[in-house]
Amino acid sequence: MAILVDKDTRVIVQGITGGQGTFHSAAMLKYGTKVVAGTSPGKSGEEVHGIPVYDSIREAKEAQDVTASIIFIPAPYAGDAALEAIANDLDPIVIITEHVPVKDEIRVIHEAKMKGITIIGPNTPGVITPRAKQKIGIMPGHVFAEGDVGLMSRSGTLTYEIAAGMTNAGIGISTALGLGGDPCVGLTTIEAVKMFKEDEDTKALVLVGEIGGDAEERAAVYIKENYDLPVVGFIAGRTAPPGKRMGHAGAIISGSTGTAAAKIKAMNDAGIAVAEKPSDVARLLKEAM
Amino acid sequence: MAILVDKDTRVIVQGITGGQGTFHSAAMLKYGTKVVAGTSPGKSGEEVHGIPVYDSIREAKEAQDVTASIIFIPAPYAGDAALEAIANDLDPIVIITEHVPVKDEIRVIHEAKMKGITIIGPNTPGVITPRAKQKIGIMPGHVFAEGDVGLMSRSGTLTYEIAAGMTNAGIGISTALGLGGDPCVGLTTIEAVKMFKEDEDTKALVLVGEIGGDAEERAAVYIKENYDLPVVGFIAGRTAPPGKRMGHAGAIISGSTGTAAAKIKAMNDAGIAVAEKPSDVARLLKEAM
Amino acid sequence: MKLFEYEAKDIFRAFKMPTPPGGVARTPEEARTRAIEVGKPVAVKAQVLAGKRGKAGGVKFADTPEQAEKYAKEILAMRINDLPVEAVLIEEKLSIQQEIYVGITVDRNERKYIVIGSAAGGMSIEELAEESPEKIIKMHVDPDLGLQAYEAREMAIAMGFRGKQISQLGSFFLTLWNIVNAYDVELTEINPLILTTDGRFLAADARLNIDDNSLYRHQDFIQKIKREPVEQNDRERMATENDMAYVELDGNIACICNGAGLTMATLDAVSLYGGKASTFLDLGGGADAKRVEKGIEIAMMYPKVKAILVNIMGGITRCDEVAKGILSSRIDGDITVPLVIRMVGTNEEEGQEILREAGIPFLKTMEEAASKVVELVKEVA
Amino acid sequence: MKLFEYEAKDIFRAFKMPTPPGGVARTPEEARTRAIEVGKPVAVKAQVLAGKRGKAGGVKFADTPEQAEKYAKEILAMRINDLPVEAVLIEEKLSIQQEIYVGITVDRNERKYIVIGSAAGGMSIEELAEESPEKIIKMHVDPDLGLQAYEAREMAIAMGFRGKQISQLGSFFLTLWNIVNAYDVELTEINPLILTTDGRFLAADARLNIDDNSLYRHQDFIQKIKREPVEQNDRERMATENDMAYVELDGNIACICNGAGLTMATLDAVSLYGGKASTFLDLGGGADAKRVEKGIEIAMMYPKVKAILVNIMGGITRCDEVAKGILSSRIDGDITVPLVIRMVGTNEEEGQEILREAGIPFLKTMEEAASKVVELVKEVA
Repeated sequence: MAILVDKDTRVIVQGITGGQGTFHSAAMLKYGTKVVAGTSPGKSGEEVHGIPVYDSIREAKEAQDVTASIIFIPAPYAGDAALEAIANDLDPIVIITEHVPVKDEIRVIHEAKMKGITIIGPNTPGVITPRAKQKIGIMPGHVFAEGDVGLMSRSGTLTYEIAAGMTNAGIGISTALGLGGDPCVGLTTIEAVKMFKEDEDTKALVLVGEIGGDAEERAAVYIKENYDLPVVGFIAGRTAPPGKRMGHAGAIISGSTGTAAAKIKAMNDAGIAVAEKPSDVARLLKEAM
Repeated sequence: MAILVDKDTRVIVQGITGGQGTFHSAAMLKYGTKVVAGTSPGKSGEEVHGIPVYDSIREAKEAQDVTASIIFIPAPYAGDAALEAIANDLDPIVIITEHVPVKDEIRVIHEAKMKGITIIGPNTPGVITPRAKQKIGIMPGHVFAEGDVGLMSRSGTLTYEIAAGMTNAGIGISTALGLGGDPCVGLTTIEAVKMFKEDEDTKALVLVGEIGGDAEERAAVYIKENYDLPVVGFIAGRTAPPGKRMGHAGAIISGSTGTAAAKIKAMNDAGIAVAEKPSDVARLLKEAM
Repeated sequence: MKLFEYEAKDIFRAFKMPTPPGGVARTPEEARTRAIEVGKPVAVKAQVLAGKRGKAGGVKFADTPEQAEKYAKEILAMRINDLPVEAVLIEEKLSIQQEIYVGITVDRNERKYIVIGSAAGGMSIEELAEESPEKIIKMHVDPDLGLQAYEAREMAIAMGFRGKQISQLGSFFLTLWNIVNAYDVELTEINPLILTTDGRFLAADARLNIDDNSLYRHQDFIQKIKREPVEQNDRERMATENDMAYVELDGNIACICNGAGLTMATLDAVSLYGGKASTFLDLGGGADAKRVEKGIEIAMMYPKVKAILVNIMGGITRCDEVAKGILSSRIDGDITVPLVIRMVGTNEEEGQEILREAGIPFLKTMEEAASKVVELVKEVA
Repeated sequence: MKLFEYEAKDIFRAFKMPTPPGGVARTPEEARTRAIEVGKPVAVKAQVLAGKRGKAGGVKFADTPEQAEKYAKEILAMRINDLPVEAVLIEEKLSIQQEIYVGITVDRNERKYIVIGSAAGGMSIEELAEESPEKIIKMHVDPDLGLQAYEAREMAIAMGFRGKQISQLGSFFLTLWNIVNAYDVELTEINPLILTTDGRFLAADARLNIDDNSLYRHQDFIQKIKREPVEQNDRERMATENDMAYVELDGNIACICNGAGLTMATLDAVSLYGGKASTFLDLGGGADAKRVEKGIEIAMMYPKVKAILVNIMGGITRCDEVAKGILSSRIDGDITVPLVIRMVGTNEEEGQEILREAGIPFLKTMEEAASKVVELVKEVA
């Protein structure tokens, strides 16, 4: 089964005619994802890689059975795109876009929550379920082998790095999930752990974190009390100096919380083995399983 | 039973230390209403006619069992007061205040609706149930005799006029309800009819309307199809010239709808006897019952 | 509060909405200057807070600045719907491909703002609704979220637009919504919104009414436009200042009551007995003696008044205060026409006692009072 | 984008929030003039985008304009937290009854704005939270409704205020909320908000950070304040202009990677093998050849750099583009230090082929690459 994405997921690409939308629609199709429609206001009637383009999700839904959305819309309009997807009951909604204003994120996440819809991101590589050959995202699909380890991360390329390491070591993935690098994201680390806990196909977890916030600390406490299967962690930013902004807003150290040391300690306290290097994750998983 | 207000209703007066709040708190107490608390930010600890005053509804609810609210707060702050009452789950909430901006009304009515709370008004005299000796409002209680006719109106003093005529003719009232004179009000005419329909103690209805909008036309259609007991109507504004604004915003004739003629026709079509003068209402009721 | 077209367009432009090039002029000379600035044939449009301006001859097209000056002179001298023309708006005459209607107002049944659009603009929305209801597209605005860009585009799509025009037209709805929100607008319309032959969308007309109840939030704006919210005569202004609802009519009986519904019903009763009202005057709730006196003073200022009917149903309003107010009007000699009083409700006995002591008669029902005042007016005439 | 105290207070005043009388000065003479205008003892406060200004000696109290001028001269010559003092703010010295903390920021766990208040202000909220968590009052803001007046009063009540002070203090929260909303603020604090001995509440300090991702909505404001969003050196400015995340550190190895998490992990790996990074440079997603070249150019401008580690995990980013970028940097002679490349993922083979043809070596794992670059730097040294 895995989580969030499976064989029944039918995806609409919002912003399909843009460079990213076009490129990743092809990549998703190639991987096996059921991309059934795209939107681009004003371009109804066109096609992208054979995928029909519509002026609005409403119009697309009249013609196609779509269940989920992936958003490649520039930041100023990404919030509007997400609200359109929410209004049309798509679930999950994956927001690839980075630099979305936090006010817009708060609004979108709240509206989705009121309707029970899962938002993944913004600023996420998306979600992939190798066994179903379905990805809603921009990750290189070949890096993720089919298996029974759930992988979640706030970072994109670091996720590929770790997934690649796991694949090389012969460890496969049930679902890999980019939670998004922004301070405010829809699906939180702890919620993702809960989803994996309910998933019968997931026998272990890898939790990739980074400095900033306390999502990892909270998840560690939850795991300690509620999750019995093996968990391995990795935290990026051990050597980041306090107060320096490192790349995305998720990686700001503020006050005494959010340091790599605090996160690693919380994980260790929860019995989670924490890798020093990305390549150690596979080894620790093998030891734990 | 009547509707909206009964023996179990326990009222908080928002704005109890103002002139109107103080005056009508006394009148409500005298009539028999269970006024158990009042609010006036900064005046916690004071009393008005023996009613304890609190800084906020939250504070009042910690000390008193309150179920309903009446708002005597000036228009610029009335919306905020109503949102406070909604957040504290009071129901119904009677907004006496007139001149509330329509944007605030829309907001308040929407939030109440989401929580299933009834807003009466704004710009209403309130609601009175003579049998229970309970009123949440500013109407002169002695005008309303106990009985089994439901009375609803968009106008204040005209309601008293008609109630007085009924009382003089020996016809009593189950509940009388001022819906409010503004274009946007919480409880609508049609919703009030539905409430009366569910009330076993109400054997007939008086529907007092005025020019503007199409609330009476809609209610008439509903009554025709769903309500079997006698209904008598009255419409104010037969002689109002088109386009003139008569007192409150509810009384603007716009386009071809909302004229007295259109309303009277809709009522007649629904089998509702429409009185020419307020004093005719009692006679028509007697004929119909 | 209704705004003039040029005031509404100033707001439109501040929100970056495309409008035709041009400007307002208060004299024919200014009109000429504006036309020269535009540098093309222009429309000369009467600025007046009344509809059907076009039918009244208040819009003319000029090919030259001289012609613009001439038309401006003619239009500035006009009265439209009994209102003087204060200014003219000189704007580029557009080459029209299509006339579109867009607007936002309050839907009192749904208690929500409603966005309205039609590809068949140029006529009033009421006529359009009657003749071609299927051509009118409507959408309610979620009170929590406000109008979203995708909804604005859905409006344009439903109106039949395609391609780039979806976003172009959609942006007008979004901008209108932002204006509605910023200015507590209760009604705004652009009719026509013109699609020119060279493919531009421009707000060719503008109607914008601000919710009177919200004006306290917009004092900066009202001061900026340097005019009173409404054109009023002295009596109307006094009534507004005293927060009374006051409307002048063609008859000769002034009805002074408390509550809009009761006042309307009183006018109806007067009519029923063969009379005709001159004045709708709603004292509002809880009037004290001073307020009643002021109401009578305002009513007496209107020359058409031949009799006064005071009809009070005491609720918040107390009859003793009403009686005191009447009394001091009599003492001051304000009332020079026959006066009929009907007064019941809160503190009824105290009030009646005051009148009785002063020798002022009163009646108990509004029907008696209405029939009596009609009778007295006939005697006077 | 962090605002200076005086810029934040200009916004506060535009929203009618009470602040101490005074004004900004860029020279000692101006400071004297401001002090004369205030006409009372004043505070002379360094305007610098750094915390702990007081501890660094950046705030002084002057009894006379002459004293204010003298202190201004001293403070304007200071550097605080390695930043120059651009201006001083001269404000009336307040007679303090109580120091209060109020602020609004984003709660990333709840994904909502959170309002924070404490009657025990004057210290940093972090210290306060550690020492007296019970003295901190918090309230989340409903994303649909925004902060309401009654909630603002509830904050003041919960902070222990009574009587008229409930509404007085409450209005600061409401005003702050309106500012947060209008300017996409991600953090604002008034600390201290001072209750004076004569019973006035005044915003004595002001911190206001605008969400960088929202700056496109606030171009008018940014132009008005006539300064760049952040003080940056040339390299930082170039990185910002090219939308790259760039941070300078104390080491000597420049890490150029794609993705913040991977870049941080690369820094960590360098450290693990005994090296020290000089540069955090995240190219972002989908970098093309030109962008890679530009990243290398920026990295090379920093004198501390003794070696470059390019670590690319291709996702949106294609390895062939990265290879092309590296190649043209080599051809242009940009790279004058040892270069280690690790590059896998999308179009890996094409990219490696390009490097192979050009005779540029590359590695397959980031651990190999990190250990290699550390080795090379040691050789250089």
